Amino acid sequence: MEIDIISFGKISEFIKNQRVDITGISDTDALKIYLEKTFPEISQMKYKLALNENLIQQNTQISGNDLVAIMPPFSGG
Amino acid sequence: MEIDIISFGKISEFIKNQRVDITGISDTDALKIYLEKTFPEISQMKYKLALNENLIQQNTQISGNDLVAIMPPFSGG
Amino acid sequence: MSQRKIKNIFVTGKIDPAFIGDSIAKHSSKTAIGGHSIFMGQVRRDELDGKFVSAIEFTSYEAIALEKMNLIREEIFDKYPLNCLHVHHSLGLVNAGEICLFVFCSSAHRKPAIDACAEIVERLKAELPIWGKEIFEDHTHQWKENN
Amino acid sequence: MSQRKIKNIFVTGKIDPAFIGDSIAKHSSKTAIGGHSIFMGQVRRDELDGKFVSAIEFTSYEAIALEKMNLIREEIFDKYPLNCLHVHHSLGLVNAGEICLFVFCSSAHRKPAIDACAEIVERLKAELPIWGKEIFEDHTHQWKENN
Repeated sequence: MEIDIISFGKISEFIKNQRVDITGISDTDALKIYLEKTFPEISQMKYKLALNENLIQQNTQISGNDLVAIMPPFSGG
Repeated sequence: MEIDIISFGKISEFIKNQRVDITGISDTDALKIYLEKTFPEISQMKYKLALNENLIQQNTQISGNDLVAIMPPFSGG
Repeated sequence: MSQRKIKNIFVTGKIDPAFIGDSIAKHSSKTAIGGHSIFMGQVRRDELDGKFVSAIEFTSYEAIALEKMNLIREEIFDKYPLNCLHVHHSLGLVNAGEICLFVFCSSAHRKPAIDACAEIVERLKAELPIWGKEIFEDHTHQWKENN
Repeated sequence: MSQRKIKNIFVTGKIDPAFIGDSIAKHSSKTAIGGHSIFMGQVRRDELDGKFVSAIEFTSYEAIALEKMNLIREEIFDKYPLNCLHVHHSLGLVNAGEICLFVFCSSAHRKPAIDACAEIVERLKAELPIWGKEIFEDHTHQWKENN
């Protein structure tokens, strides 16, 4: 199963937008473990995920072709 | 002893600026009694006095030619 | 923060929105500022028994008002780390829909500017000898009361 | 207060003080308004190890930011008796001294406008996916962090 990953802010400097194969991963909790292993920088920082343009507040199912955004703490204003 | 009286806001509609003889009155507490007797409308309302451009917070001596202002509650802004 | 020169806060008639825009623009050279808080009072077309307020006519005991505002300014500068503070209040006629009060606070971070601005508005309304006479469309009037 | 149309809060580059003045002027026809509260964020020329910030470059996950801002707007209108609420935030480069955020609340009496404006600024900074990249004069950068 493949999904699209996009990233923002500081995280966009080391995780480029890309399509990744996450066969065997079915929810956002599992995806976080995968991401922190693949991109060790984010395990050192606070980040949030969005799934298909919705902020993830709790563990959520992922389907093929979903769009996952990886976001550092917000700093607007 | 004469002093000058000026008034502001609603009070200026019934107390015109004038010079008054207050012989026998030596402080602002006594002046208030005189003013409320002379201008009964102000005894029904809240008002403040200023003496020579200073707001009166406590009983204060009055001298001849002093300037007393009679002011209703403030409503700026 | 003593010995600041006493500033005149009074302007005749309404405060023009373009003046406010210009006032904001002038702060672009003050690059230590991170947040601006502004309060503006606008004359309401209030209704009383079917009559509408067309304007407020402001008068003041100016000598006392300016001295008091100067004191408030010094106390606010002592209390909050502000970069700038500007206060303008109308005298004379200000029509419904026009601006009669403009308070403008600036600081490096947002909280002092926001808190100082709100506090100045409260103190100014309570402590400055200024009176508003609400003029109705039929030329009758009533005296404004602050809450 | 549902089904308000989703508004675009984003503008490219700085927010012009003249635009703010014009925005204020447009409210003169809204004669039920008695108080306006404005907050503006301005880019600071902060120093880090002898280098100075020359600009902040803002980016956003716009789809989420606009939807979230719409939700905040609805909650604020439910909580406070506001007549008007306008929010503008910059994207792209904003130089030191320029304005990058403009929040404008209006109500019949001062308190709701003041409280709503402060609350919107807090929520916007905490909840909208927007990021600021502080660009130094030597073209190095660091990512802005909100406190």
